[in-house]
Amino acid sequence: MKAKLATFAVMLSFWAILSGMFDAFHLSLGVICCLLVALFSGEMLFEGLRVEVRVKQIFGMLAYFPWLLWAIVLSSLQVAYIVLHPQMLDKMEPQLIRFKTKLKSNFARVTFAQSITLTPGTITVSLQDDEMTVYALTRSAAESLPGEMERRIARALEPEEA
Amino acid sequence: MRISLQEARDRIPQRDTILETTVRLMVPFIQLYGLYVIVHGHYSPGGGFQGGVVLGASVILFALAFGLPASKRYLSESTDIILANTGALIYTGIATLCALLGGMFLDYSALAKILPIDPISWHSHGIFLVEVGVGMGVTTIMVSIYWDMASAGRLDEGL
Amino acid sequence: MNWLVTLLMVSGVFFFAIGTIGILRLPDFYSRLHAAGKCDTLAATLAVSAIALYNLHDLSFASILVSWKVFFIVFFIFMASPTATHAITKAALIVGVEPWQRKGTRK
Amino acid sequence: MMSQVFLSVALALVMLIFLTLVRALGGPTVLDRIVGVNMIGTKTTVLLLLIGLIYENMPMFIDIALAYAFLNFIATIGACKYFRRSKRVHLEDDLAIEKEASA
Repeated sequence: MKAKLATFAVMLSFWAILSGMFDAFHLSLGVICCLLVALFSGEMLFEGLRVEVRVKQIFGMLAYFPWLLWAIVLSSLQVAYIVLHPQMLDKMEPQLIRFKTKLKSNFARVTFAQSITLTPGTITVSLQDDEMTVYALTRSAAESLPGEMERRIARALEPEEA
Repeated sequence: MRISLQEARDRIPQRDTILETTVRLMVPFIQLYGLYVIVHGHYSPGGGFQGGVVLGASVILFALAFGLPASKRYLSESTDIILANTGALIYTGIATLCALLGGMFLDYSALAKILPIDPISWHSHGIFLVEVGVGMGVTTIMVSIYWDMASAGRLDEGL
Repeated sequence: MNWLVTLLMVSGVFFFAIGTIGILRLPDFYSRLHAAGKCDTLAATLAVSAIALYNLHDLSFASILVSWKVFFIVFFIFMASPTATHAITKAALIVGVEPWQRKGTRK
Repeated sequence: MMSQVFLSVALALVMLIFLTLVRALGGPTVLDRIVGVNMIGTKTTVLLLLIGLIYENMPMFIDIALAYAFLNFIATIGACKYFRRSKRVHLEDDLAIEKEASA
């Protein structure tokens, strides 16, 4: 029930952004549409978690986001260096690696997996419980995991266990 | 720890946690966007058909991530059929109602005889009602076409 | 302001170009995904935020809402792009696309 | 002045789309084609927004761009899911097998 109410609130703000029309007709239609979505997919945004936990996670993500953006800039520059290098094959040493992550919650693990995909030279292949398989483009990228990113995610998303 | 390709292949789990979590976060927003496209049909490009496609695609995305049986628990087969028929009924019902009230087929101004507001605004309201019907029909028919094609008509595990 | 928008947009196009050259030049499927996933995400983010910024040049309530809507595309690309990359990698691994190996190294 | 910038950026994007099309058409495996098509989709999303700026009709083109981004993602996931079932991803192999069968 609480999840449905929270979904309704989120959907209503999204509707305000989408619609941009605030006359009575469109506003009432918006409320009806948000109610429909909340009834049909109310449990989906919160996947059985308490609402407060999800809200805390969202704020943690906001704190983590600037660093991620910077990491993506670095990784794109690295890709640019490899791609534009005339002998690029010498720079590459592809390998698959596997390691265990210390993160506990599902959301934190998925955030970690997505961040790995977005940061230099690595792509997440699979995630099973706490085991991650990662495809790395270079040896140094493979050795840098889990590294600083995991600590940052742990601090942002799971502060009580850090 | 470095592993071989074969080992990585053996370790791919049945359920894809990354895909599932992302899809969970996306589906409500896609659904609301589909409803928005249906409702704002006469201000933006779109309308019943396009909004219905986006709505149907959200259920298809759910089915792709969680598997076909889960999507049938989310939107049951009987609900799907009922909604599809209601959508078609709304469309033809309004069109026939116009004809019965003395106008042409889909001539919305004839509806002013039921509820006396001026015929021009009945035009926009009539189009809106018809588009809701079209949207319902398109959504549910898209979902059921996906179910049939993904499982070769058996409606079991599917893709 | 116009200079900032131009700068963001040109850097967006630069990274789009890197991504394109990347998927044309790199030797195997998996490394092409690196170019596709990262560069496209960053490039789309830069270009779309430039558009959102430019949209604010006549400041009104409506244009702020439109900019938010544009930013929503950025959020969506940020969630969708890594997920798509992951799904493609997984599919490639299952159907058994062989990665490129340097001569002399063993798996 | 800004509209010239947008126009040249849009033209550059169109050129890049054609370059990406090389990979989407000629990629050795089906999955290469999916990557190519996905990248074309991202570029098209940005291109639609740029067209909106050039024609000064932003609210309309944002709706199209959003729908395009959604459907691009769903199409990629669906295609991956479909080709995971088929064990042959090299289209050339399929063509060779067909040729043998017909000969």
